[in-house]
Amino acid sequence: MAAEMREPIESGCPDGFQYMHPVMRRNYGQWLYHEDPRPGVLVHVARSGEKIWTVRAGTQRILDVFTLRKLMDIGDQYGEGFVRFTIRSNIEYMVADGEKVEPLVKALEDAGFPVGGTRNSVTTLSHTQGWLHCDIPGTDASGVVKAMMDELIDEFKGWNMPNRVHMTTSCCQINCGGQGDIAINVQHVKPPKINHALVGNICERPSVVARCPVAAIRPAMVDGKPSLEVDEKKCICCGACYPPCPPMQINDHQYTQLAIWIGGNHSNARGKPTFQRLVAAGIPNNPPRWPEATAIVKKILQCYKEGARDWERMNEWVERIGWPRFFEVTGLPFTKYHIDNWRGARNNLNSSTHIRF
Amino acid sequence: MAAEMREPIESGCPDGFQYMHPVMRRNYGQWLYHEDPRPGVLVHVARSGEKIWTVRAGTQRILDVFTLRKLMDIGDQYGEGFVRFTIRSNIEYMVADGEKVEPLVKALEDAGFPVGGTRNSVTTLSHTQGWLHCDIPGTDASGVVKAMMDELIDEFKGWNMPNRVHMTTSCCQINCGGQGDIAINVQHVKPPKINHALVGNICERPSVVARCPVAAIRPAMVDGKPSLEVDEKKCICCGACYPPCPPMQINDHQYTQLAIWIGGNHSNARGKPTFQRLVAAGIPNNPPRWPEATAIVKKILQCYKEGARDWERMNEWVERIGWPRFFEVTGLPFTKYHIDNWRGARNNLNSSTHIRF
Amino acid sequence: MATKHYPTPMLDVLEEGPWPSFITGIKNLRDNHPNERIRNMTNGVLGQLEHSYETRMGYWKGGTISVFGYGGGIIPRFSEVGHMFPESKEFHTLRVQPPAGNYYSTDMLRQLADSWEKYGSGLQTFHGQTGNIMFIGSDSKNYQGFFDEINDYGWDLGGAGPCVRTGMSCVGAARCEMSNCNEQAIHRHLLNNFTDDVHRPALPYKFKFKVSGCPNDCMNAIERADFAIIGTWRDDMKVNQAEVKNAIMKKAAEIGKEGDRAAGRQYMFDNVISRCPTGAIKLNDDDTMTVDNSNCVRCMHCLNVMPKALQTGDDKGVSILMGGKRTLKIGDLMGTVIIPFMKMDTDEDYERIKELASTVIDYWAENGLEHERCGEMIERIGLVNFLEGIGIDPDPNMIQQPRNVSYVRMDGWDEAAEEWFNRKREEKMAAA
Amino acid sequence: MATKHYPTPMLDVLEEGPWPSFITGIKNLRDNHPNERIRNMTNGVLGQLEHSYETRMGYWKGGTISVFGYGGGIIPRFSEVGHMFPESKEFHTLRVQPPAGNYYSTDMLRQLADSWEKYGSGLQTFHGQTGNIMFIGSDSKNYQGFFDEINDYGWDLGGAGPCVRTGMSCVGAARCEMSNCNEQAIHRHLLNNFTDDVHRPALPYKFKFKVSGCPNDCMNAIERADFAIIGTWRDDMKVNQAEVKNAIMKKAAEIGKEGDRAAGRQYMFDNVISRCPTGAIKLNDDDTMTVDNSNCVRCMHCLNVMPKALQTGDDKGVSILMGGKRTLKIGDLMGTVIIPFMKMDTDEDYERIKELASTVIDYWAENGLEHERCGEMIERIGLVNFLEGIGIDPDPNMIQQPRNVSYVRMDGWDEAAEEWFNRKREEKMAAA
Ligand code: SRM
Ligand code: SRM
Ligand code: SRM
Ligand code: SRM
Ligand code: SF4
Ligand code: SF4
Ligand code: SF4
Ligand code: SF4
Ligand code: SF4
Ligand code: SF4
Ligand code: SF4
Ligand code: SF4
Repeated sequence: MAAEMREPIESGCPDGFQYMHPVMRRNYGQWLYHEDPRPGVLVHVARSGEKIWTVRAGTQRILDVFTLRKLMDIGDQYGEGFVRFTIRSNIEYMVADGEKVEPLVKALEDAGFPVGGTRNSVTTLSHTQGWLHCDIPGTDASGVVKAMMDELIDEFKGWNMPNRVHMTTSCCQINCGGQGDIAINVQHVKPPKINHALVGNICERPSVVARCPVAAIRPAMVDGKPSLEVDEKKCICCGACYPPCPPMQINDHQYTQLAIWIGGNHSNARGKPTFQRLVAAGIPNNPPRWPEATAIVKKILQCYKEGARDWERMNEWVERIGWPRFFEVTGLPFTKYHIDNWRGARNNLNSSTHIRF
Repeated sequence: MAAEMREPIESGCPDGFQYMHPVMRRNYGQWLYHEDPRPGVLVHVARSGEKIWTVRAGTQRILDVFTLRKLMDIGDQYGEGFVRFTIRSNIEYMVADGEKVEPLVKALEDAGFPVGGTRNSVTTLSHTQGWLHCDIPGTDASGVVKAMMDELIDEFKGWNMPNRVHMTTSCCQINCGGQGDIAINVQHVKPPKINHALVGNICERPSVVARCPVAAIRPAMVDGKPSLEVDEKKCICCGACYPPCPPMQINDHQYTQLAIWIGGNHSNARGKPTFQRLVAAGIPNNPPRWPEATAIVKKILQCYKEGARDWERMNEWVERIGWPRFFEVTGLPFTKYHIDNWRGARNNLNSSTHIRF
Repeated sequence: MATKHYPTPMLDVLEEGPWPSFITGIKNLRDNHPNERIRNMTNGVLGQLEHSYETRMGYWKGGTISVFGYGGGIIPRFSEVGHMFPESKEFHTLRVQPPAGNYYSTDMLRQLADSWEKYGSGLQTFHGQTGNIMFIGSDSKNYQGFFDEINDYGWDLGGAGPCVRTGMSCVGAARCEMSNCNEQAIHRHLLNNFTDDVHRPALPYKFKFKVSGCPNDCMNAIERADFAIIGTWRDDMKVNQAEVKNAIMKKAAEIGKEGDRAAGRQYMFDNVISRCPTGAIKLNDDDTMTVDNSNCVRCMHCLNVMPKALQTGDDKGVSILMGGKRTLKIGDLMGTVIIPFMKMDTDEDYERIKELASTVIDYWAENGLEHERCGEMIERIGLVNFLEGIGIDPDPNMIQQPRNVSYVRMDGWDEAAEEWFNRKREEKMAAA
Repeated sequence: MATKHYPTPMLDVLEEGPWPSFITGIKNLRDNHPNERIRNMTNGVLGQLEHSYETRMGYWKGGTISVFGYGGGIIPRFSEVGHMFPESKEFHTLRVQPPAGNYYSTDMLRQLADSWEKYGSGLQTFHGQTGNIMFIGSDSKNYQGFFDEINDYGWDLGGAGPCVRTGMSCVGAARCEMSNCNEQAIHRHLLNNFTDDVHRPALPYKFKFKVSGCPNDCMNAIERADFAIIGTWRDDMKVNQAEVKNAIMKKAAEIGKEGDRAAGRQYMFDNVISRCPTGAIKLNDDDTMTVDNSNCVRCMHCLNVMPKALQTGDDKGVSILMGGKRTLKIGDLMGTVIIPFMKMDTDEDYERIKELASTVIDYWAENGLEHERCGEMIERIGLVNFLEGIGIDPDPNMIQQPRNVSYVRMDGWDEAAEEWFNRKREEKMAAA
């Protein structure tokens, strides 16, 4: 077999120019401004006066070849044969002919691909592999996203929010999903259950020990075999030991739960980038539609929509009204778990008399 | 001798009311507003309509009985027999008769006590014991203050600053002095020199080991005697080991230096309280007048005066113009030592593209 | 093997609702794809997924697999319940690098789909969170064939494992007026300088490059990249005063106050002027706008709100931040400014950024612990040691504020101060 | 012993310049005081101080000394160069508690000076950084006599060593319109509840109370006290609209624009309205001011600038922050809000604050390590454990923001949520 093998061509990252719409190629780096004719549609105007229209539509990210071809058919029939995908797996069609926009929008909507996700909408949740593929997932991120976007589709298609809303979900506490205005993430609440029979054979014990953020793991002999032991008082149930050592099963149908975080903001617009912060936990990991998580997300979005000023991202809104009021308006409980106790926790404590009454 | 001893009367903190001006006693908690007729003078108006004038003057803090009596004589002759000392060791005379203010001011000035220190002035530096009394001082805080106030007296007597300037100095890295808009503090730059002959007799070794913030001290046998050893690579020269173990001499005529910190702000006005931050170090500890330190302080004050807007405290000014510009306008060097490496250092790093060009 | 369909009552619920359903798509393959291999594989994977939904547990485990000549680029998956769903007991994902900026012609996507159909499950993702095209669902028999085929027409694997990972760059110069650099060129220069490190994992851990053309950072680079390149500019922003006036009236109209100049101005005050983080903009009485460019921190806000009236400057370049990452081990980290500004015009500029990246990776490869990200290393050894390691001078733009604890050894102060003054002198001379 | 004066060339330089000179004062004692003991002692201390100035080193060492019945309150000093300056080889400082608020009659200060002259060096300080009157320079023969004498007429020692330290309170209600509480009463209630802990050091380390009547925090309490009490108010601030108008015109005059209303308004915008940290104030077109009291964080700024126009509310009380301290061991700490609001009117209120302080000190005495401040302990064990230890419920006002790292064990979430809802329900019922 090795004989038939050929050395790979290490071509690396392909050049995008070859697949780029000619108008974009011609005006590369020469764009002057853009306008937003309607949700899901952008028009960029170049210094040369040329224009390019973009139509953005939501997809299910995990595309089957039929769906992919359907999207290409639309691109050929209603567009000009050039597409791209955004960082949130939305598809974008670029056309130089403005007349094509409306038919293209219609074709997409008719085929079940909602057009929207631009400007102050709730754009598609970004997500991760989940039960479909990953080896450590606590939930199915694709499923969570489908369930939530079903309920948020009008927010995707409209411009009802004070500013862009970038949501995300991750299927374990490693968090391959980004930070987000709202993030729905896994939170384990019990230490791993160890299958001692397997540890010795499968896991490189020193690596596993080193992986624990709180040094809760120590090598131990169990039933005469080399294994590992967890100090359950110290363990923060993060699951970091599980990938290097699958016998340390962290997932559980009950104790793997969801938590909701808000206010992650990667942009430098106005304030500096901020991390997301915990707002709700103890949420059941409840497939196939995760109604409890969805309800909280919708409540937060509604309060944000009502309370925030134009251009305030989620974090800016809460910082203006104060966290106590956030818990008041959303009706979410404030608990001791909200109070930081990780390294540098003191930066998250109130060391002032700035208090709203 | 013990026979003659009597048990102390544990009266604790005396009641201030007995020494308080009757107008203040009568209007206690009933003050409506105040005005500032001139630098160093306040007039507070009570709801009852009564008024109390305050005249504030600088003192040398370490008072001899002659000076104290001189101050009391002025209080009796020009005032109404009631005084207080501020947290910065300024003396305040309270009078109900506004006519008395000008003669009182004059009497104080004539006797060599500058009147001022209110509102947007540079008020007296607060300071600590120094060589006059402490067992661990690296400098003489009283001397530093005298030397600097000599040069800043016009700023004490005037209202030339954008907002109050609260300066402070401490005579060792323990920092009994407060944080300040500008703080002139000791900074040691070499590890302690250990007098091994004495350690075993004088110092409780485990306590000393525990006192080191970076765990640089370990028990050791030196010349057959129990002593201590310092890992000089780890040692940050803080001097924390010196009070519990005087044979670990940290002070040095050359390597005990001064550093200048700015932007400590204890008030909650506008922003939350802030810590002071390092701006200059390597400054010789140069009695009797510390000209190098004074020059830097004056330069900083001058830049602040020119650059800040009304009501901006030192920290607010720098935060508005940015730290790079602070170093530019003051001409102070920026070095690797300004970059935090203590716990939680990441909070002091720039994790944004907010950069001024 | 019987083509009996595994029941999927829970998954079926995910076919309801208006959002496009990945379940519908997979079922479509199972039910309608001409290729039996695909029908079977998707049937199996649906069965296993349903099982996951029912038990709330995952059932894949890893392994080691790679194409001939490479060490990484594939995420191997073997089923732990292969006895129950034998059709998909192997279900590997190939990570394929997208073109910089994610541009595709419909033709090329069809071609990729055709190839994938021959060898894989027919499922793919545009894109994974690191930006790869993920071809999900191949087995040991087929992955090499698929790779060889697409490799022939220009596609290569991305990273997986402790290696340089696939990069990302925003749409940028191709379509966006905010762009300050050639994102795609930077992306490709960097990535293709490290193909060996992409394909043969031998670093302490993963290392990611992301390029955003402006501080809006549409690639989340600061938080999610070890090496974030963000376009910016040094000179004054451009103000088109006529468009400022138009924007005021246009806004008035938008908020239902057609023709009401005062209302438009009020909106600008409340939403632009007072939102500038450094108070650097003024709206004058005559509806012109003045920018204090020396205090503008290039946050982008005013340009975002008024894209027609305001444009970035001409003296463009990039800022580079290092050490961003997500949660594992010590909690999320943002990158830290290491290069406040760097021109990105000439070939030498591109050489310089590649050298910088090599220096950083080399230093980290030598000093990072196993499974320690670059940012964690910086956190452990301190920024100053990192700077010294990579030969970069300290700069006040790297910090939010100077240290506030006196616990530091400062015996090299005089030399450090001297260096600063020398550098400033040289800069002055260079500028003159 | 010859009364030859030690030469003081360096110190003499500190007699120059316009600021009052402590050197001149000490020399005056040396040269002109009728009491030979004082002349000698001050001569010796000047000699030693000059020696320090010349060598840049200090020459005092500590020891153990206290008055009969107490364990602390004196800082003993023995000279390491006593052979060179025998006149001041003992030079102890007595720390004496000032009246709350630092009020004195001239008579009382004369009386203290008279007593001190009999026993000590004639040098004293109003006050030390913790607020004590420091009588500097006594010897073993004399300190007890001095203490007995002033103790007879109402003065007591303050703290030194691991004990409750002398407290501080601002001028507050006695003269300041910003005051929201009876600072002196709080100060005395707390301190005099712990006289035993002041006088007999037996705690892990020092513990300080400081009281500021408003968030201007003139006592630096948040940063320098283990237990900081800061006056505040819960209801609306009071706006005297007529005085708002006056303030505008007055400001115009002050900035040289007499009668120019627009200039006065502009100043108010730039210096008051736009400086409010939460944007809670509005200056209306008719020169009235509107305050969004629900968003006002009681920062004091607008009240500071316009003391005639704005006053604090009527529903006054205090916020309590714990754990402030300066540098040693882990770097400076600010206190953390533990009690967002507490009324401070009735005897029960005062009992409550004393109980709280006792609970905190007891918990810390049991759980603090040797030489560990309360704030360091909180840092070490985490705020939540501290709260549980002292029986206080978590409250969102205690935090700047919720946690941003998922590394926490949350298995008690449901109970914690339930507690919150119950508490809210009870609060509602109590309010109804
Ligand atoms: C297409 C895309 C880049 C790409 O190469 O894929 C993109 C494109 C644009 N972004 Fe973005 N952003 C894109 C992801 C992001 C992300 C990252 C993400 O979604 O995970 C961020 C970062 C930050 C975060 O924390 O969410 C991002 C933060 C911004 C901002 C800053 C918003 C703010 O105020 O904080 C702007 C400015 C604005 O809104 O005017 C912006 C603006 C824009 C503009 C208007 C720039 C322009 O003038 O063309 C582009 C049109 C967008 C629109 O949706 O209205 N883009 N933008 C991404 C579309 C994602 C999607 O499908 O929804
Ligand atoms: C596929 C993908 C999620 C997705 O569905 O999009 C993914 C999937 C996995 N990630 Fe990830 N990560 C993916 C993007 C990310 C990102 C996002 C990014 O790159 O912007 C992050 C956060 C950014 C960062 O790098 O920190 C991310 C942070 C991690 C981490 C934690 C890294 C850390 O230092 O905190 C791990 C754990 C590890 O490597 O040990 C991890 C590990 C994994 C592994 C390999 C789990 C494992 O250890 O076995 C997952 C394989 C899943 C699978 O079966 O395919 N993944 N991972 C993304 C890669 C697709 C692609 O190549 O395009
Ligand atoms: C007398 C004194 C309190 C005492 O009991 O001793 C005091 C008294 C007043 N302070 Fe203070 N402050 C006094 C020390 C402080 C301190 C602490 C210090 O000096 O170490 C601070 C804290 C913070 C810090 O970080 O410096 C302090 C921060 C303030 C502020 C906040 C200023 C700001 O904008 O940040 C105000 C408000 C103002 O300036 O209008 C204020 C305002 C006042 C007012 C105007 C309050 C009033 O209406 O009466 C008082 C008259 C002061 C004046 O100087 O104009 N006081 N004030 C202290 C005089 C010290 C001195 O001799 O100079
Ligand atoms: C006298 C005084 C300085 C002054 O000239 O004003 C002073 C002097 C000393 N302080 Fe202090 N501290 C004085 C106020 C402070 C303050 C300010 C305050 O209370 O607001 C602080 C900072 C606030 C705080 O409590 O953190 C302070 C923080 C320290 C520390 C470090 C505490 C820490 O946890 O960081 C030490 C070291 C120790 O106790 O081991 C210390 C230790 C000392 C010792 C006892 C040095 C020693 O260990 O031998 C000094 C005795 C000097 C002497 O010979 O009289 N002193 N010390 C102040 C007390 C006078 C008074 O009672 O009124
Ligand atoms: S978030 Fe966790 S479970 Fe999900 S893809 Fe990443 S590593 Fe796998
Ligand atoms: S779950 Fe996390 S904290 Fe617990 S043992 Fe594993 S790695 Fe350590
Ligand atoms: S700062 Fe240091 S040297 Fe000065 S009084 Fe305090 S403990 Fe003594
Ligand atoms: S000087 Fe500080 S760091 Fe050095 S040994 Fe002493 S306590 Fe430790
Ligand atoms: S990062 Fe900036 S340049 Fe790139 S797409 Fe976003 S807005 Fe445009
Ligand atoms: S880009 Fe940001 S910082 Fe610069 S002027 Fe505009 S709003 Fe202000
Ligand atoms: S803290 Fe407040 S109440 Fe006390 S003196 Fe200062 S301004 Fe007045
Ligand atoms: S007190 Fe401070 S927060 Fe409150 S309205 Fe005035 S300025 Fe704003």
